[in-house]
Amino acid sequence: STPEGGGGGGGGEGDAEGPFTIGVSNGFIGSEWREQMLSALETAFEEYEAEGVVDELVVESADVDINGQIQQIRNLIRSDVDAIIVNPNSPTALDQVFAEAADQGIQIVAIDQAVESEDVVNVVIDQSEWASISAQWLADEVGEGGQIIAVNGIDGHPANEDRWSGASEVFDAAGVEVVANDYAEWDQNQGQTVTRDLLASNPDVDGVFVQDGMALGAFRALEAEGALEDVALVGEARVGYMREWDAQREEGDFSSIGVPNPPSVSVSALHVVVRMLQGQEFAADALDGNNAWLPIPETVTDDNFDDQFAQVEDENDAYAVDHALTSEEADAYFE
Amino acid sequence: MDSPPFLRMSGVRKRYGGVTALDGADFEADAGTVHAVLGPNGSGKSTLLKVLTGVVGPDAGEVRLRGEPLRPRGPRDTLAAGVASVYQELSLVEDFTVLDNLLLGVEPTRFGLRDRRAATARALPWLERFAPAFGGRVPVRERVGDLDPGERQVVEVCKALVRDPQVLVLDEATASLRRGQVEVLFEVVTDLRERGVLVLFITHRLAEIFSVCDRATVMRNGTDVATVTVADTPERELVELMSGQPQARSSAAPARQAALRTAPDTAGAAAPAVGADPSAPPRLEVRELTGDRLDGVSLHVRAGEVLGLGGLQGQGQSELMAALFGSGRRTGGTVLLNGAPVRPRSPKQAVRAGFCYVPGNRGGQGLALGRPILENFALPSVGRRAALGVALSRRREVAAARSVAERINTRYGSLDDPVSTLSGGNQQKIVVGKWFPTEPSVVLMDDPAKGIDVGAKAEMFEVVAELAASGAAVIVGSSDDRELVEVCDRVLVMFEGRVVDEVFGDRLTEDTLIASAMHITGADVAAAHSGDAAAELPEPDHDPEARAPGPDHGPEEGGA
Amino acid sequence: MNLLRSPGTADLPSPVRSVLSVRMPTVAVGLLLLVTVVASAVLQPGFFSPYGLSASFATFLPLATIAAAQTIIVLGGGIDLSIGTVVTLSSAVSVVLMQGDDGRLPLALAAGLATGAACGLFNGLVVAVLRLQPIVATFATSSVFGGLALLVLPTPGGQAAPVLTGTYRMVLLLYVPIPAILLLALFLGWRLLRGTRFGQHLYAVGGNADAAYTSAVPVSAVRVLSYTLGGLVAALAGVALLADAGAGDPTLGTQLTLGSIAALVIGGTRLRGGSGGVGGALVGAVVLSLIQGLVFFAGVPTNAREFVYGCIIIAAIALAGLLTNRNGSAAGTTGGNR
Amino acid sequence: MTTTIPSIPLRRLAKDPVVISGAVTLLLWGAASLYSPAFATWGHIVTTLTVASFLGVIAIGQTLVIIAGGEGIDLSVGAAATLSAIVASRFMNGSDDGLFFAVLAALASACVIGVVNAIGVLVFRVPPLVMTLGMIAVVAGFIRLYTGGRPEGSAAPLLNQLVTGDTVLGIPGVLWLWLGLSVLVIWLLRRTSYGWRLYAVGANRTTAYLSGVNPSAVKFSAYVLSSLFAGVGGLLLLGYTQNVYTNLGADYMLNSVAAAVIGGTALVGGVGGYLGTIIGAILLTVLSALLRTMQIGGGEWGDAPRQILFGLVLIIVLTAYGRQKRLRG
Ligand SMILES: Nc1ncnc2c1ncn2[C@@H]1O[C@H](COP(=O)(O)OP(=O)(O)OP(=O)(O)O)[C@@H](O)[C@H]1O
Ligand SMILES: Nc1ncnc2c1ncn2[C@@H]1O[C@H](COP(=O)(O)OP(=O)(O)OP(=O)(O)O)[C@@H](O)[C@H]1O
Ligand SMILES: [Mg+2]
Ligand SMILES: [Mg+2]
Repeated sequence: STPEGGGGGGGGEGDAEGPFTIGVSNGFIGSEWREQMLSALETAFEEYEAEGVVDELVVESADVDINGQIQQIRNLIRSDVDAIIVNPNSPTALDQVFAEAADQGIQIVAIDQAVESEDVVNVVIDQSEWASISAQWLADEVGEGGQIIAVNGIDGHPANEDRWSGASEVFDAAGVEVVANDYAEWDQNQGQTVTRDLLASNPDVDGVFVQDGMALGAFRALEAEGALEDVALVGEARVGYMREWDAQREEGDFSSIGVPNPPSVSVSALHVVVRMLQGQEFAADALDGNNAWLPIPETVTDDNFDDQFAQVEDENDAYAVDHALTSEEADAYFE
Repeated sequence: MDSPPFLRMSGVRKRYGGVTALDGADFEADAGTVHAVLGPNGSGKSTLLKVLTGVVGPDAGEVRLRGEPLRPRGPRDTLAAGVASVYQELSLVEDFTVLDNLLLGVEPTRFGLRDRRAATARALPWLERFAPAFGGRVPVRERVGDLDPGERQVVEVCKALVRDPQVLVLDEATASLRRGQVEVLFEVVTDLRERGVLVLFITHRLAEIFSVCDRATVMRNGTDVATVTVADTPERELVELMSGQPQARSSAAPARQAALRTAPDTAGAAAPAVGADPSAPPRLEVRELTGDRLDGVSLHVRAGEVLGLGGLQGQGQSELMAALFGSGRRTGGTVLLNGAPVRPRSPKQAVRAGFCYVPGNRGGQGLALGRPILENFALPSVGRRAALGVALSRRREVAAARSVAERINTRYGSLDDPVSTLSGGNQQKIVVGKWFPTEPSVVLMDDPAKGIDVGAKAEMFEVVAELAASGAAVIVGSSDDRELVEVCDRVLVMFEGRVVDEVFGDRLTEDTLIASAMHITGADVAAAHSGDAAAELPEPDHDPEARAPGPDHGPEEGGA
Repeated sequence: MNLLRSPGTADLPSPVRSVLSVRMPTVAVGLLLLVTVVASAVLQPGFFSPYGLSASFATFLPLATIAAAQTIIVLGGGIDLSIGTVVTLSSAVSVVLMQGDDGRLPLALAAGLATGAACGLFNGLVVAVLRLQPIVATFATSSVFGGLALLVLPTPGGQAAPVLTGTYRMVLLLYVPIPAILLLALFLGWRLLRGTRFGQHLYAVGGNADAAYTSAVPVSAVRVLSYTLGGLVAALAGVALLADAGAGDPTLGTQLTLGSIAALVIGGTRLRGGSGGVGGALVGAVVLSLIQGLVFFAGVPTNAREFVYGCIIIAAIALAGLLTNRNGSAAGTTGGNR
Repeated sequence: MTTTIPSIPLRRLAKDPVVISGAVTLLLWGAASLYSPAFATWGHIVTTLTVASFLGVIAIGQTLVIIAGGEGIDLSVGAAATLSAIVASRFMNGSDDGLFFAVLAALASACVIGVVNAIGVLVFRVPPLVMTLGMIAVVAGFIRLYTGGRPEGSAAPLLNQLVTGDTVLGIPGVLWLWLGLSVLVIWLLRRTSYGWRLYAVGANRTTAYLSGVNPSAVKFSAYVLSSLFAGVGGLLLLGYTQNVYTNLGADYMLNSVAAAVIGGTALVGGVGGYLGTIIGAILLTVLSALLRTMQIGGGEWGDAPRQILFGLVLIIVLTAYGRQKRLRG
């Protein structure tokens, strides 16, 4: 037999009144993006708490592997949470524990990284589309027949695969040649080294495609080679990079792009999951499979740079340009 | 008559890098004999027998056993051919019980699982046979790491015997055995001989050869120089064969002994410190020292005097030195150096105070084997020559090492070679010589000549004499009474952590020392060994009862 | 041929004696287990409920299994930094062949286990035949196996067979989860192995390889076999992870290496080899998992959890060390040249 | 070397780890230059060495700890580097004013890690591998507490200038610094009483103890120096990346061990030296740069071929000499 409910069971489905307990499982803490994700969530949670809708936010956040995240989620299940917001370490390998949670009547929302489990609603941006925006910009910059190098995240990582497939499609369609592609594990330092090595062996490239978290490293590598003006660089919507961008704009002919990957998906997810707990049904067209797509926020471009930069100038370097659904926008996902 | 010899090794060669360990050695031995292999340190004895047991792969040469060629790829093959060995370096697993060690590699199994009952049945008879060597115990389930060195050596022997060998190799198997243990071993060896087993026996103790061996092969410089029948060969001839030189006199430190013999009899007053000024105050004085295995030791040594520590092995001699040097436990008592109390809590402090210590275990405690000769020489005194205590000048270090090396006649290739490339005797000289630059006022030496050949021993003792001559008080412990007689001015006999006798002057002979040591253990044993010598022994000069450690010695921790 | 036999009574073990000779590491790890279980029962809601037990053991098993694998290798005097990637690679091979189909399960499992054993064999050959220092050699092979895992399973995916995941979550007799039975089976399997000649030789090689060699123990073969067995058991951990996770992922298991080492040290196995046991490592893994849960359930603030966890682990290991190492060698006088 | 060395036999030279890994490094570099001529350019050589210098500096302490023996190893060097960079960046906060104090605070915080490691290893007898592994969790946890997960501040311009800017002869300051530290460390190991004692303790702790050396003090200093140099490495990394993140030093944990071992320092202790480690650090850097340049990874097979080749080449390099003794003599 498979254990059902048991002593440590979840809130149960009939309990649509609240206040609800929300669990959070975050399996990676090496990045500031994740911290921003969590702190934004905490702020939003306090508002709901003030309204009496929710009562407790139980956060599990540590550097763990898949096995560790399975344990995190089991801990949350046993803490009697009503819903779990998870930033998953794998799109597939948490399926079983999600099923366990669903068996206990717990609502689950995945953010940042979509998962396949049918017990989960993914509240995410489309990573493939996200990457294709900057890829398109780069393709336009270098033109047909242009040569670029790519600095990606971790090979085999789902987000990396989604993004790179989106970007590759754009490059293929635009006739841009990817002369070298390598992985720098979303680590700025490695990004700098990888870019430098790839540039050395491909001195004639026209552009650099780089995923977020490493753009500043790529920037420094280009800067060291004195190639900032000749080589187009995909940037990122983070304050550290934007400061450099800003400085370069004043000096001369530098152009870049930053597509925000908002850490506040967590907040959007909170809006969604609270409504799910309150028993609201998704609107007919809100779900694509089990994905509730979030809009990709306004891209930072040369044209709107000053505006965008002014809003975040006072944040620290690691701050990512952010965006979350408002309550009203969230309501639109439901009937 | 023309049947091939039971064991024949011919033209065996082995080189280690630049060192030639074996240079075309030949060797023959018959079943049912006890065959000694003799030779100075580094002459290739161990290597030759390791070739036989398959532990060392020879560069050239052939081994035939029962006329059949033996080409082992390792000890597994030779064991199958009936060759078992006790190696010079112990080959026991410390975490295993005695039983597990005895059957290691030959465990009996039943249904694929180890069969403990069969194992016990196989090992027990041997352990029982050797029970006297374990002080009457049969330590089947004791952890080998908990046994003392002599007992471990006996376990080694049992381990070889459990394998029912046709050829038994004993490489210095007696070096760390007590007298009683050696006797048990020799009884077994005699039994084995009668059963047609060939026993190959390496030792540096000539007396043992005469008591148990039939034949002897002498090696020098990696080759065999002669094979003789022991009964027909006087000791002196054996020594000549080994050293390659005609022997003027029996052996070492003749100068000191001569001095001793001609010294006027001081009529039993204070100890006649020959090398020292008898009226001088003692350099080192120990009062009522207690600690591990030490039960109230008092003694004094003058500058220039060589004091021996005799008695059976393991009666606290090593512990006494360790306690003085700050590396052993010391729970009570006083130590005065030049009249002032000292209490080093670590060797570092002891060295500062003017002590130095030559441990008994050269490789394990005396040398950093992988490091260059130069660094080994320099280690205790390296800070003294350094500018600001830190910066070294290579030239100064080399000069210091050279001057010591010359003084004690050490032979080496380059000071930058690892010390492990030296022969045992030369290694031992470094263990002693490295202390010279610290100008020690007290020299503690624990069995400084263990495993050292006759020639190196003589040189070693000259070094001891020289240290004393330069004004140090020297304390020497040794398991070999002959050594003590040759090198010491005065010998204290220890038993169960106390000094029970003091021997000097004309009484300082091997016989007296043996008798004195035995007297304590039991008159019957003593009588068997030294006739009526026991009867003439003086009363021990300390009453053991009065030496019991009183509660006034608080349990203080010293050392590490 | 025991002509020299003399009569006498054997000094055979009595039950009393074997109880008294329980080793200190066993006491230490037993104590830790007791403390963590009691604390968990107090602090964790429903720790002893059927779901609580099944969830706990499902979490313990993968780490415990890989700790067992690492212990086999460490006992023989080696160490395997690639063991996490062996888990990854073998589970990747399994899941790719499984394709969520029960019928293919036997084949897929066999292939997964064979992969683990092959990786172990490769490690063993590198360490025993090429005689490279294990710590660096397996650092290098971990890169190789990780690369191979990426080739086999370039992106996360692949379903585990439903039978596998279903069985893994089953609870017998209301309170006995299948993973607990597997844990017990693992321990019994170890005891069986320990009883064989190989089991004995493993300890001898780890304790004193030279002594083992001169005693006619096939040292290189034992080393190779210890790595191969370690690889095989690591593959079992891969299967357990797959059963627990339900699907494959090319990073499944990579972080388990360091946890496995911590678990076996807590369990009283000496990193130098030759002393310890798989039983202790299993308990060590359970203790590690429990502590992780405890830090959460004790209400330690999120940001402080990792710090507290790290401190507790070090304290636990220091405790184990104090109880075990102290009665052994005193610093200055023994040990030395190895 | 002041005395003349008697002509060292070629055979011995051919077995010297430093010589072998040096030769392999040159070989790899040659291969890389053939494949992509840019590799041979001065600028690229300098930047490659710059990248190697971080590993090289962090591996200084690793080398000392391994030489000191007793299964010595320090896996917490990455954590120490990260902590140092995070502390420094917070105190510098992008300006040169607080530079001195920031450096001091950073190095002091790194040293604390070394002290704790040493206490664990020497007093509580925790195996070094596990102790320093546990320290990673503790330090990471501490960083999280200290920064709330978001480290603040950025590198002082002066520091950045030191690492990336040309100073003398077109060579960035960081390389001069590495050179200086190398000379210092090699001198420390070869020509100071401390160095000789360190080797003696590593080769045979008991002998050293009975020769009047305090092995615990020597080992203690090795762990503290290890963290200190890791801290220096962290500062240099900070100068390179200019801002910090919590995984900054993670990569250096095992690579620093590999660099030392490739350079001939043996994990049994008492053997090796820093010259080998320098070459090991350069070799590892050149190897990954080569594989990257040749686009062994990154093609349709993704990163897999690069990882596989990296491991295999490492095994081959180690096989050339980094082997343990035979069982059979
Ligand atoms: N593993 C080795 N590596 C290098 N040299 C060795 C090795 N083993 C032996 N030698 C050298 O070979 C020579 C012969 O050594 P061996 O051990 O056979 O001497 P021995 O006659 O047994 O001496 P002892 O009486 O001191 O035991 C010595 O010079 C020794 O230094
Ligand atoms: N699966 C398990 N569940 C609970 N306790 C266990 C388990 N496995 C082992 N233990 C306990 O852990 C401790 C250590 O076991 P281990 O196998 O290391 O024994 P051991 O000391 O190796 O014995 P031996 O040396 O005879 O092989 C023992 O107290 C054992 O009872
Ligand atoms: Mg010998
Ligand atoms: Mg066991």
